[in-house]
Amino acid sequence: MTILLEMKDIHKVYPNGTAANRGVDLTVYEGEIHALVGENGAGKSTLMKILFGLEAPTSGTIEYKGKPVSFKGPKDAIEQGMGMVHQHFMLAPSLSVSENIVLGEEPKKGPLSMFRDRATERRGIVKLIETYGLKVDPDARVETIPVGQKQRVEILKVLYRGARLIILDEPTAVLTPQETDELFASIKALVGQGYTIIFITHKLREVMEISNRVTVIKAGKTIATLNTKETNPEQISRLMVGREVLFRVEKQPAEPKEPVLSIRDLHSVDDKGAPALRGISLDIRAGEVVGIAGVEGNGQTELVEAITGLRRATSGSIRYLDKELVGKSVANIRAMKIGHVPEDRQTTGASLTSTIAENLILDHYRNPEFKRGPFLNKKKIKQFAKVMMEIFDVRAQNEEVLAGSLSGGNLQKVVIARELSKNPKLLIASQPTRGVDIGAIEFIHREIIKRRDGGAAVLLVSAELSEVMALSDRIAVIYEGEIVAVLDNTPELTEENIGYYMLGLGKKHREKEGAAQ
Amino acid sequence: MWQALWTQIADLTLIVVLLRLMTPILLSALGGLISDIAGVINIGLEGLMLLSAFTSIAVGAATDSWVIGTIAGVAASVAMCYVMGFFSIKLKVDIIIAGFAVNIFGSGFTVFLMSKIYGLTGNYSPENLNPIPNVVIPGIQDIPVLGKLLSGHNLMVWISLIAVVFCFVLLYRTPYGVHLRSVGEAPAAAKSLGIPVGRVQYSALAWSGVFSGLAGAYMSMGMTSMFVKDMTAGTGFLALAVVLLGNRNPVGIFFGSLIFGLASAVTTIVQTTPGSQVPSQFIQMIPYVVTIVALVIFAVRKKRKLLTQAS
Amino acid sequence: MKTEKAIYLELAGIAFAIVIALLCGFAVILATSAEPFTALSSLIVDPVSNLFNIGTILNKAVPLIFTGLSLAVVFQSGVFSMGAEGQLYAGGFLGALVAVNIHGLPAWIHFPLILVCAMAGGALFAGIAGWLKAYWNANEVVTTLMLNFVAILATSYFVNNVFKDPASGGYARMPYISPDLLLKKPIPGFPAHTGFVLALLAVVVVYLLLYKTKVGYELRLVGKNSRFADYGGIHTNRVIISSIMIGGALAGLAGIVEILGVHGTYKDNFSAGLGFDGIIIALLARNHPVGVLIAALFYAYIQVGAQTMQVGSDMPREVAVIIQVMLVLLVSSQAIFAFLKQKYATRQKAVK
Amino acid sequence: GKANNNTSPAPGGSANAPAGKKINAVFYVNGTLGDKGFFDSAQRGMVKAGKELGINVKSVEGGTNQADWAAGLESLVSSKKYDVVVVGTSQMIDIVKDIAARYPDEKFIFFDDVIEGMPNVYSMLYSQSEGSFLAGAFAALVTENTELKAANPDKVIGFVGGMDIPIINDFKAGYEQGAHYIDPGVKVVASYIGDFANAPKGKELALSQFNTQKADIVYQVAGGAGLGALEASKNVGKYSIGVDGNQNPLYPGNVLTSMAKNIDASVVRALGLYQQGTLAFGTNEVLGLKEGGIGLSKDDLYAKYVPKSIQDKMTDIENKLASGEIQVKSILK
Ligand SMILES: Nc1ncnc2c1ncn2[C@@H]1O[C@H](COP(=O)(O)OP(=O)(O)OP(=O)(O)O)[C@@H](O)[C@H]1O
Ligand SMILES: Nc1ncnc2c1ncn2[C@@H]1O[C@H](COP(=O)(O)OP(=O)(O)OP(=O)(O)O)[C@@H](O)[C@H]1O
Ligand SMILES: [Mg+2]
Ligand SMILES: [Mg+2]
Repeated sequence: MTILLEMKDIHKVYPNGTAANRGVDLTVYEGEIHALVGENGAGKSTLMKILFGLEAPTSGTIEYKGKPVSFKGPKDAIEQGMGMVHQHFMLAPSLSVSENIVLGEEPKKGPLSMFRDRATERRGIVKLIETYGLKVDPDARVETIPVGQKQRVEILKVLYRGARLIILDEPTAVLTPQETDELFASIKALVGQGYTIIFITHKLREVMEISNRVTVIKAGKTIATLNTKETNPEQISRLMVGREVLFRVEKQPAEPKEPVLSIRDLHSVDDKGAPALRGISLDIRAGEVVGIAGVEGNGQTELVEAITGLRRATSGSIRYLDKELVGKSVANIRAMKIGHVPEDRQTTGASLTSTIAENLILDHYRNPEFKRGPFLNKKKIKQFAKVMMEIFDVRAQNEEVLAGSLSGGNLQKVVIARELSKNPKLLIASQPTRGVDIGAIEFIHREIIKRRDGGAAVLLVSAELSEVMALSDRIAVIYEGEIVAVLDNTPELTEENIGYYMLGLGKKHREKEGAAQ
Repeated sequence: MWQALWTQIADLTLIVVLLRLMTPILLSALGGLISDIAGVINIGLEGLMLLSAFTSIAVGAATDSWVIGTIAGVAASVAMCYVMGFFSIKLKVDIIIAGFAVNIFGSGFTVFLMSKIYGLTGNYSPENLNPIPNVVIPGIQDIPVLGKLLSGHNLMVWISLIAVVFCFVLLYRTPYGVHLRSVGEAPAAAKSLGIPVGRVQYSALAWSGVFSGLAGAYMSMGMTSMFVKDMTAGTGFLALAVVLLGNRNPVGIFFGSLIFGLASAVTTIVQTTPGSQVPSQFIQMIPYVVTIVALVIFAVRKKRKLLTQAS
Repeated sequence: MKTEKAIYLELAGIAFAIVIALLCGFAVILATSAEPFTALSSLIVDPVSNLFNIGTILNKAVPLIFTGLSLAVVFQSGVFSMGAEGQLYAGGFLGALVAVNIHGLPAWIHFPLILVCAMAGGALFAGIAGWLKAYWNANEVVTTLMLNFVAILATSYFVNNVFKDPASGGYARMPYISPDLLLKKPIPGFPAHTGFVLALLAVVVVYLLLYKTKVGYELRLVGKNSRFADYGGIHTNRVIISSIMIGGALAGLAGIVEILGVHGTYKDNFSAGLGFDGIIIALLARNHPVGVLIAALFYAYIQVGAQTMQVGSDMPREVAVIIQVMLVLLVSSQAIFAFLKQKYATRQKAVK
Repeated sequence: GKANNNTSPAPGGSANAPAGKKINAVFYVNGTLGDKGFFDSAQRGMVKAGKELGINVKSVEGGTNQADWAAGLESLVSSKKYDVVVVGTSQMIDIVKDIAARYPDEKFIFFDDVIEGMPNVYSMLYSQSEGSFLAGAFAALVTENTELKAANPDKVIGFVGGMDIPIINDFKAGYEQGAHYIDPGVKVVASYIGDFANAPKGKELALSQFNTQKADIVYQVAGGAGLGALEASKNVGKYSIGVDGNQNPLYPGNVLTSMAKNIDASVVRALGLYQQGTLAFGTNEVLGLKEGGIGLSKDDLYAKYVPKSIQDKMTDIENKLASGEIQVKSILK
């Protein structure tokens, strides 16, 4: 095995004083898939940004193909045959797919190569798409395509530039299992053609499935590099977190009581006015977790928004305890002890430029308890935030820290803390563990079960089928805006069973009958 | 009043006036557009125009050549943009503050130069200036309607119309245009692909300098043959409004300027028609009110279009 | 919220920027003046060398504080309004009308009534832009810029034709406001009027409003992340309209305080761009009320400096203005602060 | 003409120029220089006084923000560096009254309006309505003239004002009276630019008056913006009347005459009297045609381009104005 890349004793101190890397070593062989794992904030992305020339290391050396390199910017790295798919999308939304792919390396024509050669551009991209089987419409504007396709565009960008070493920073965080499978197939094909991959993920299952070797980083330092074949998820997680992590959610059988939420024949439309919900009926009872399974884009988002008042229902009813939710304002609904963990914590679930405390009091600032005369009661708020941070193990200096400077896992804990702090009778959790590390996942899962056992009704929406299966007592499968099946989560239930309904191949529905009563 | 309006529509005077009035707004709005697209919105258009208006006429009169004058004016305006870029991109001064600074500077510095060079402080009208010429098209000139429609306009009127096409091609048909758009919309993405974000933003500011430079030269050497202190009188801010009114694209901006120019032309006619009962202040409001109304109509239509597109 | 160190760092940054700005200004002065040291001292020292000039600085700062606050509030809610100028006219006009035309009220009722009417005038006028934005999706930059013209022209019409004092001669104004309604100059020999006290009060009120009340919390949240606010059940449209109207009320106060403190009555075209200066003040202050107070005082100081420099030396007005611009640019340079912070941070690390 | 006691030494105002010492005079501009008219004219007077009378002169521009003016002027006065302050315009009346009362030892020469009852203020008013009357009469004569080749049969004359405000409308009123004095059938078209800087707009308005209203001659009262109107007359080969100073040379043959306020001469005169110790502080003068405060600019260009018949008629009217036979009504006061 030849060494392709060697990073030695990398240190990085950000201008604000954060020491993100404090002596990381990383060795990557040619033609391998090298997984990089570590908790949120361990310094993985930072290390990769340094490699790619986006950040300058404070100290340390990088050898690439046997020669020491120091990149002044991504341009140098790209020239050396590196490509990086970033953790957050690096796409210009109003440009087309093909414009995004060729950005900076456009085919040119005309006098002085002044103009874009759109014909060549298009041909090249069509060929690229065919070669790697990454299907996406080259003429679509990026803002109009779903996340899975955006991820493909990111990979196409890298391939278009002829990269041989490809860095993938949490590429699967936003993908559905199907999309992940497709991505893995592409990655394997690439490796077969001699490409080298560095792969960052929080999902150890994926590490085991695809990587050759794995490097574990903790608090900015390399802990170990292991051959995947010779290790197991338990060992990796122990190295990452420093303790045992339970992968299975420990829970007792549910003891469901009266229905808390009864949805009947709910219809609604998406942002563009197309029908998104076509007659949803579903009951959720106190003390149970109902998971929604489905391929993304089948109405999950709209369903959650309709319940929480963010989207208008065109018809149907949503009864919560003895009240009708359809037609109520968001503020009214939030005041009824309904907790909502939204799917996108960065844009919807938190205000990144506000402090942790300001994020936490979203439901309480109207509350007389948090007021003193006409003013907000600073002391009370501070105290409240401190307690919440303590209970939910939010790791930050204090409650005045800006939410945006928290790692993904910690930010998610803030969101969960806020939504649970009102003791919800109904908890709606959308993608509650997307992009958070295994320690945090364990914590969040435990909280959800704790609420269920405390008598709350829980609606769980997740793209991770395994998460749905691990937490739910019943699983409702959504397909094209309809609930096509509601299944009891017995040990016999398999992913294949559910997948059958997710692809719209069959129907099995109980609440439909309930609706007819 | 209605009759006067009608005669002038009929004999095409309205169109001639409209073209004259919209040219500086159109040009500087295109400049504002490019800077806006690249995420460095230029509030300093007003100051740039003044700078160019003075430089171009001063150089134009000294060299007896409107070409050299115009080039000098544009050069001065572009140079100012680089200074503005230095402050906003390099020293990270808020782009809006930098823009206001350019406006204050443009107003003060032109007067300063005028007093140093000519010993004048209010206005400068050279004795023999060779202004930017009008384009008289020999064959067409004498054809009744077509003649007035196409012939006799100032060269800069044509340049401004060509500039619309130019900007369209620049933004949508050249690699550079894609870079501009990506830098404005997703600077991190552009940076990650090795596009020099800072340099692209400098160049976008420079383009806004080119166009407001042309607009300034037109004001002092085309519309008039003089420089009067603060003669732009808010044109730069109107241009900014037109950028947004035109939905941030060259064609939209063309129509935006057209609407504003038309409203101004009508205002001119109404204002010179004797016997109007409406107080002058309310007549002067027409272009501004029309702009707001147009904006609302556009916004509503855009929303409706979005909805109908989907279903 | 900020640590003491961070504040010192910020202050050091400001001092550093001012030093650089002065060096630049000095270079300009050296190049153009025959008496550079006199020019420099008349720019820097003269504004604070006597009570009269200090009072003038305070008086100039008063309307800037109000317009700066007005825009800080609006900017904090994520609305980029340029409309303080028009709102200032609308508010000042209505306030002055009430001051001039109502007679027989005791001053302690009349005076607050004037302020309230000025605030109402500014707020209602601003409400037009807010309404157009919230319900008609009309870009506020355009509408406020245009509405400025509308306000200036409309008030000009009314003061010239309807409410003109027959004795006002060539430039229209309303009749003078009764002296017991005007803002007093309480300290003999010191020209500052009590508007400064009102301005300080406004700083405190706006600070409390933004950072200590429910309204302020909602307003800032909408500005920082309107999707999050929507999700949290905040009526963003209502918040946007109210923030624009609060801004309008503050701009209206700027107008009426200027009238009651300086002009003595409503005069045609009295503002001369105070609303636009407010944009610079708010941005300099990073939209913080206390920052607005400091920025407005700084801005007034350099404006008076430009004037004293013109009086005390051979510098023309334009050069003074150019130096003024340099000061503003350098003081608002974020890069200088970042540079210092990084220096400081790396030194800390080296120490450890 | 209604000048009062302009020669006799003032009873109350002691005109005490410091003997032997050089006089320090300052001109406070409540605006900025460079209008090529009003303030510039006063500034010319200052410079001339500096040269001819040997006094120290300085000008300070207060800028266009009205709020600065009181403090700006007071800072000059309170510095005690200047023996006499020159300041003008009706916008400054109240400010000067206030400051003059509080600084009784300071002397003020005030131009372009009247200040009464202040023992340390001498003021001069130029009768702009009288001057504009002459301009109006002149314009009416031009539009009815048959010798001037560009004059058409329509009896229309134009007026381009900076803003629709009383001071400008006073010019307009005088202009209309003058025109109707010649022929009540003359139609006056008036338009306003909206400010005093937008020269292109001034030009556009004048062009429209020429082209579509068939005006032959336009009178501009719009500072810098009005220069656009003068240029328009050149572009279409018609006529115009300048204002404030002699603007005839700007476009010879098109700018036929100008309604000049002779502020420069009056400032020099006042400073000269002050130097001699004979300036009558506490009094005011109205400087009309007779006193040389205003008048049409009659230079070589006037002689060359204006038909003899019009010149004669104007002289006739000027005599009648001076004798009081013609009375012009001002809309101010
Ligand atoms: N631009 C920046 N400025 C300052 N600090 C930063 C910056 N980017 C990252 N950090 C800090 O550096 C540390 C490491 O961040 P990094 O992004 O490398 O983590 P990570 O391992 O990728 O985490 P995750 O799994 O959540 O993606 C964190 O504490 C983070 O707060
Ligand atoms: N300028 C910055 N200052 C301080 N912290 C920063 C800065 N930029 C990024 N960070 C922090 O660096 C860490 C890593 O950033 P990154 O962009 O990888 O997102 P993340 O929050 O880890 O994403 P995810 O939610 O997917 O886990 C985060 O904690 C982020 O908030
Ligand atoms: Mg990361
Ligand atoms: Mg992450």
